[in-house]
Amino acid sequence: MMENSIAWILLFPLFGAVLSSLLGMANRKVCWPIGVLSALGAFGAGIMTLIRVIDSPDHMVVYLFGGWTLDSFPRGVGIEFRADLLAILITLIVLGVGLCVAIYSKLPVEQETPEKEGFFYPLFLLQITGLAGICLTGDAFNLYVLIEVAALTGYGLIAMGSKRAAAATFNYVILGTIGASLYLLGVGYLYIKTGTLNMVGINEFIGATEGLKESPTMQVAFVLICLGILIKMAFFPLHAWLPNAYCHAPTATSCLLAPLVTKVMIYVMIRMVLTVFGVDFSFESTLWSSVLPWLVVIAIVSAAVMALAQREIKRMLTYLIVAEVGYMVGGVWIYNYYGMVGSIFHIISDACMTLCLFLGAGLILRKCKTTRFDGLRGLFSKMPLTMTGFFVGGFSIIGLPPTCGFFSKWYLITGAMVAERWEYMVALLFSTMVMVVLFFRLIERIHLAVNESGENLGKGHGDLGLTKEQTRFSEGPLTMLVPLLSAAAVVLAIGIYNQEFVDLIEIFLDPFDLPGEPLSK
Amino acid sequence: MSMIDFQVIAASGEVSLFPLHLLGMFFGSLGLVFFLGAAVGLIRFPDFYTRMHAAGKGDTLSTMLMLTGFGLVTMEDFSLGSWLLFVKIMGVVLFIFIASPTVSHVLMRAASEDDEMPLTEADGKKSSNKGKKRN
Amino acid sequence: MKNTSLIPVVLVGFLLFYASTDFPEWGDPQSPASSSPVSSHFIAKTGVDTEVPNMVTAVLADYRGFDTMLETVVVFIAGMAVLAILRNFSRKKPVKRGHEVSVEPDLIVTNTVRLVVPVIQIFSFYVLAHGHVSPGGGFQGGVLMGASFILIALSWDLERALTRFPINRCMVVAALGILLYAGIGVLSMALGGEFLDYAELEKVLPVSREMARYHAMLGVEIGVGFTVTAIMFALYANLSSRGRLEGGL
Amino acid sequence: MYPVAVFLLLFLNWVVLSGKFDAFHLGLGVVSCLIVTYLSHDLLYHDRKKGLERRLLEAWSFLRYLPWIIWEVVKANLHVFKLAMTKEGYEEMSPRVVTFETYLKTDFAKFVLANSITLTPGTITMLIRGDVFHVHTMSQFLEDDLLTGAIERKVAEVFEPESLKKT
Amino acid sequence: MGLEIINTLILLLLVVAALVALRVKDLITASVVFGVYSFLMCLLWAEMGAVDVAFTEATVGAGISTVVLVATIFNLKRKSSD
Amino acid sequence: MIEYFAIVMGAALLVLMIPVFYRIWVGPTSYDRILGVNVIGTKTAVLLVVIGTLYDRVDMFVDFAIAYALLSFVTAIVVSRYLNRTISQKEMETREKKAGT
Repeated sequence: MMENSIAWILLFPLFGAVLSSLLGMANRKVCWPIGVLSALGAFGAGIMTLIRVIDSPDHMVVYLFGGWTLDSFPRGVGIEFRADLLAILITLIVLGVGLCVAIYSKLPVEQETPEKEGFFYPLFLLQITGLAGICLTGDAFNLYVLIEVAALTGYGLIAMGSKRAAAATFNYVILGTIGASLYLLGVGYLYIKTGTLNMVGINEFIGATEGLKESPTMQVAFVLICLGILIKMAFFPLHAWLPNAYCHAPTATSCLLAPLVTKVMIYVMIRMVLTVFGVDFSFESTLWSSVLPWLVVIAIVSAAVMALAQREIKRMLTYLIVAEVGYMVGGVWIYNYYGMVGSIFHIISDACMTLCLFLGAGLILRKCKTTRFDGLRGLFSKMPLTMTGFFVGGFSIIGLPPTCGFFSKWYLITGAMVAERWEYMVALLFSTMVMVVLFFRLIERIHLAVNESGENLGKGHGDLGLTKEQTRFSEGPLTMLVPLLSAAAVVLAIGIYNQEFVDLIEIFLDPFDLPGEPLSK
Repeated sequence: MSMIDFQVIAASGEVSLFPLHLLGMFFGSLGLVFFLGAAVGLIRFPDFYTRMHAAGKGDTLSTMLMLTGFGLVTMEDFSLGSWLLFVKIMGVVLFIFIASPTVSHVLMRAASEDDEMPLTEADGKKSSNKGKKRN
Repeated sequence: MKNTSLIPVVLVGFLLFYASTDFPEWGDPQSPASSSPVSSHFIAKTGVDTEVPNMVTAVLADYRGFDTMLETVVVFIAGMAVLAILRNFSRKKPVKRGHEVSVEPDLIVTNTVRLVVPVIQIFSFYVLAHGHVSPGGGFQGGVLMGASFILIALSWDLERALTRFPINRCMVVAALGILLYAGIGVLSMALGGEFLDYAELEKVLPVSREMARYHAMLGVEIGVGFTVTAIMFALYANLSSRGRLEGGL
Repeated sequence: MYPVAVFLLLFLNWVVLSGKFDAFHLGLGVVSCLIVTYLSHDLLYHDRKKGLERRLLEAWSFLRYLPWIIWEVVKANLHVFKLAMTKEGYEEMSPRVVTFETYLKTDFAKFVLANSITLTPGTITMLIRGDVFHVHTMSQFLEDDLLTGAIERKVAEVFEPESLKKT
Repeated sequence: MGLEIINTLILLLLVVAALVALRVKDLITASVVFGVYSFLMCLLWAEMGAVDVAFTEATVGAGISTVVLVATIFNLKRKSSD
Repeated sequence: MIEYFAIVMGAALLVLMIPVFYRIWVGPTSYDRILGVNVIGTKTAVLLVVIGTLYDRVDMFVDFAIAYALLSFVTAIVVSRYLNRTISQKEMETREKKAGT
């Protein structure tokens, strides 16, 4: 069990999915327990793997499927999973979010997609399988397959919602397929030039072969892979699929997909840049690295402005995701040690705080039947716990200490200063201002007696101008509230223990030759 | 592919099956000729129904002949494996023999039930004129 | 507006052409893809490692068996997703739409299908079982098998095909296929190897390590075939009738 | 009895396809044939009233029928070739639909008749409604040829000899 | 040498098939012509020696893809009848 | 010599496909196009055997040909069934109109 813990991370949800589809036909009630149990099992296996990774001398656990061991066979004959610190941290985030949402999903699924638990939970669990696999795999083609697993389950999960969700999914299908195909083409070109699909093998080959860096095929492969991933992560001009898909999706779906999919794709980008192509190739021998930081600035600013224009919580949050994607991509491409640390840390913290916000939005939707701003008046006195959780996420996105969002943003801004990328820093600060406006506008609606046009309806002393019925205490059900509050707790905990996380990330980044050394050295 | 080639082959020990190969090539070429007929018919004929005749029939026989020809050509010796291969190719022929008339019928039926496709002789003549103009 | 979509197409096309200026010659034995240790290993050692003559099958089902398992899962997901989106559980009797007039089964078509379907089915089994020695394998066999059921649905009607292969049995078979594949992997894990390390199965099979791989690959292919068959038919049944499983095309 | 016949036929099919005669592959073949027989034995030999001898006889006379139909296919192609390549043939063309009623009773005989008509020169079966065949013909003389019922008699000799005796 | 001739011809026809599939207005016909594309693709795979891929393309292209496309288009017709 | 024969056959088949493609290109009806597609479908089976002869592995390639021969009529059946259904829809509509007036 111990030495196979990496395989079990994927096998628990896989078997859970098959079992819940089999047993779900006989009795729909067993689906939810199976889903929670297998998510829990996967989380346990993930923790076990983390312990093994930290204990191992080079902070790396390699698992070779099919027993094609490295000493008796050349590298890349079989498929290998490489759990280094970054991979296992992101995997744990995926599994944790999966567990949270699995618990949370019981009531929303019963309500929004009645009688379809037998389809929802298999797809849900396979989504976790795919995302966790993307984080762990050490094989470029296997990564593609796992991206397909994650994407297809995503299409299914989103389209299960309303009719508009199905229409939005169609856009997602088209764009997602284009993205995946571009990635696959890039991998094909890589294979032509290097003769292996193993990530480490590709990196070694690039390092050992002369003239490969100037090869047009390699350059195009790099550009295609980046383009594919950028489409998949909804980078600004290519983000068109995301807002509609996520805000029309069923609650449980958007809670699972919104925190994870884009972040995992940014992880893939970091993996490609650092592990596969290597720092030299990615940042120095392509035109790409000088174009992208400017695109990032445009992305952050326009996504923030578009978020400002929304009048609905879920929709506003989707645009915030697009802006956050801009942060992280920028952090990678300013080519700086702090930027990279900030980017990785921001993946972790952004997953947690987006989870918080979406879980909160789901609860609001359940109680108020709407997530439009004007329907939220006086919500704090009605469901204080939910709102506390929601605003912990909100403050973290703004970047208030001691939430985790503050620290990741701190590293990003430090990176921008050290690398003298002032335009990126200005964009970051601008978008922070926008988020302050957004969330304080929400606070105004929810805590104070202000209506949509900004007019004060209350008579002072906490009176909101609402009837007793409207403000009566009525919290959400426990299965939904507990995940939300624990997510909020995690946001705070990561913020408080930020140095431990940064230490782990620094251990991971140590072998890579990035400019701007850590202060501790 | 001159006569010299033939003599070389005849001298190189493949003599035993040479007539069979020749027969196979004859069949193949014959199939090609019939396919030519079908292709020309497919272009020249005035309306869909007559084209269906050309395609349906020319296609069946030419495919059968060509496959039979290749079945004979690929016979290397009279071992069991060769025979089985030949029988397999004849199986392809058989299935095309069953499927091709079915396809003809099915398309004819679909077209005949469509109001926009003229059927009778008088209509056919009219449509043939139209068809000529269109092409 | 319609032609603006040409811009990215032309751009990507230009990129691809630019990339191809640096390609190795077609079939060049010195190219990295041909001379790398990985492909050399596949070419030289497949027979030694697995006793399978068809290298492609060995690479698919053994060396990169994990990929194939996930591809099977992808097929399963496709079926699940289509069912999840289309399947309609409302008790209400659906309204027959204007153009869904039942068409008499055509005599010629039904008789042709009678003749051909058993042959397709036996051919699909042949393709599945001989994946080791000739091209083919679970996926192709499964598609052929699924096509045979689709043919029945096309020539008579969907109900008749569904009495032969009900939709619930479809999903059970599909899930069993994945269970079989992953089960073989877990079994080899339980016997002391890694996941999908078929060689460990020698402890339960009365054969050598190499032949254990050979037989496990057959089992794995059967699993793939199960899933693909069931999902192909389920896809057709749901798509053609909007998830109502009656009437339809 | 019929399932056994189907099984044997399928197994013959398997042997031809497989071409391997070791125990492992033959065993796989037996298993596959059993499964296919279970799945779709009712598709073959739809009409289960006929006895085994009758079936054998049918098979034998069908074999004798094959050369004739193949010769007809060749003639059909020559006909198409003539129509396509020569001017006279093109002008000779006068497509029309002919209707006639058949005395064949079983579905399978009708099926063979329809496909034979499709394969013979210049005619394609368009529609079968009950006993009535609608046939599309290319020219006048072919139509006459069809209505004399030569093909029908040939098919009846194979599948329904008793219907010939009556008339 | 010989294979190159066949290769070139198949590629040319492939382009033609793709263009026809784009040019055709009717969805049904487009999906059927897409079948031709798949046939030629299968030939191309076979010609380049990728036999397993060719087989997959053969079974999927001839058996499944057109059927699924047509079944979907059949249900797209809904708007015109309601 | 067999190789030459196979190459000539393959090339000739592909060249003769051009008229069929012409028919698919101009139509004029969708039936014509489907007809052309079907012709190409059966010829693909032959071409696979031709390529098999060139590689000297007919035993392998004939499997594909069998698959094509077995499945070649699926397309025609599904399309004609679709057309039948939509035609009867048209008929129904005209009948309804007649009944209405």
